[in-house]
Amino acid sequence: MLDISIEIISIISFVAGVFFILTGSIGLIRLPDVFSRIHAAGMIDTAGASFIILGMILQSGFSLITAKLVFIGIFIFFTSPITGHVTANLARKKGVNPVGKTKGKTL
Amino acid sequence: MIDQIFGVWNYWIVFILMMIGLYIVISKKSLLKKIVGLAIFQTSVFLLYITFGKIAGGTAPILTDNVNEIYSNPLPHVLILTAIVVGVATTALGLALTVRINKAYGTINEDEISASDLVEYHEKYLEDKN
Amino acid sequence: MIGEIIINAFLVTLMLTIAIFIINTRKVISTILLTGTYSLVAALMFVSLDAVDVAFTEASVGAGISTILFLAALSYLPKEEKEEKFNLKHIYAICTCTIVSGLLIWASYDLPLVGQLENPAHQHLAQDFIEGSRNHIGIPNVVTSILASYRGYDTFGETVVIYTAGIAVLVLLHDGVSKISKINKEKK
Amino acid sequence: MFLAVLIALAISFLLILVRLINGKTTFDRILAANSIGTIIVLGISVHGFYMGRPEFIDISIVYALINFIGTVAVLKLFDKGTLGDK
Repeated sequence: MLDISIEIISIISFVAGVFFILTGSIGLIRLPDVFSRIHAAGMIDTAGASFIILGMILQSGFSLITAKLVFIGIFIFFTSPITGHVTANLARKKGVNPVGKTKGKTL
Repeated sequence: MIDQIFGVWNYWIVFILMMIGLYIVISKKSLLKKIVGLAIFQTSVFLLYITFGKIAGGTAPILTDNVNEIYSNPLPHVLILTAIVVGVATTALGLALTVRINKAYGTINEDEISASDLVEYHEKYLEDKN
Repeated sequence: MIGEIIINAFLVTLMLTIAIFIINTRKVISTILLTGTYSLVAALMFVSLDAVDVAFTEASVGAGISTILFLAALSYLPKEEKEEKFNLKHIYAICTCTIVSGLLIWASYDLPLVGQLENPAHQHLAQDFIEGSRNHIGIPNVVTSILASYRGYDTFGETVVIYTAGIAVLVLLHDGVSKISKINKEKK
Repeated sequence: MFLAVLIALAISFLLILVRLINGKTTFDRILAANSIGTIIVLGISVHGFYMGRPEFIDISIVYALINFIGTVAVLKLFDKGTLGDK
């Protein structure tokens, strides 16, 4: 019973992770400017990666692999927002302007 | 049939990658781009060697308790491990040369470098003549 | 088993795509980013071809240190390539490359298929090394035991090469004027 | 199941590669390169599970570190114009 429920939860988290990754990569193509694309990239790096790593943790049981996966998850979860922040900051500094409804407004 | 195609597909693409590296080295004028071309060529050679060592259904050559396990051939891995590190040393040397050339000539374009060399030779020739 | 061969074929085709796009980029920074991605895909390819140690080295050295070296060099170099018209030299280069790759592909029909157990490369030394690593040396990682013991001289030569390259880089990037002589000049 | 995840990762790799190749500004390219790094970290782990020997996740740890350091180095080069050695 426990085995089956763990299997089902891991499949659900895989599906969620794949959904977030595909959504993020489509957003990375479709969205209009750098600042909104950072949102899509953040989706891939945090939500998608975390859900897929959660699914793998559930599959692997309790072992050294679990610890390594947890390390990868924590590292990606904390470094990706830093990268996004620095990118947005620099893009603003170098004079890239947002397009669309926010055009011309100060941030 | 599909086995036949996929059995040689790796080799084909590796050869084409090799030729793309060679094309970049021959035809591009920027010295930095030439170093990138060398890197592509190197990686394709690594891939060729590692492909020779692969056995379908085998695992990585790290011993397990199972006696009947098939391991891929570890010998190409060792050779390529050495080659990768030497390749980075080559890249570093090439980049240092490029930086030095840029300091001396003010450009890293091949044509401009040989043009300024020609001008220098010509001036020297005129001086000697007088 | 067909699954892993299809994964290999997909990854190697991906590398080809990236390499084709590297040819025509003019901004140096995007060339460097594409080269880093190329190295990453190459390392994924090594993982799928069972070469775990090679993938480890390629990840840290090929994708990491090479990219940083390129960036460090780029800070001294012009940031954009000059545009160039398609001329006769390009046609010669394309002809050379096409002929050579045609010859290589023709020759590839004599190569054994990828991944067969009875390929000639697997017949001689590999089995001895694996058994020797289990029985004589006692390290589970066969690559380490070959690298450090059976072929230790190769590794020694590699160290010499890297040392020489390091000295050459230092000599090339040196100003030619040492700090002490500068200070002496200022005193005078 | 792992094969399905691998296929999805491959598709999203291709989609992000489009953005990496014809990004409008350099920042788009940097973002895309960072995302491709994440996709490859996940791909190596899932590939290990698919092949049945998931002991090689160390490689993905190295990738995650290298990816972060590389991206920050590119951004620093853009900001200051050097990597801090001039």
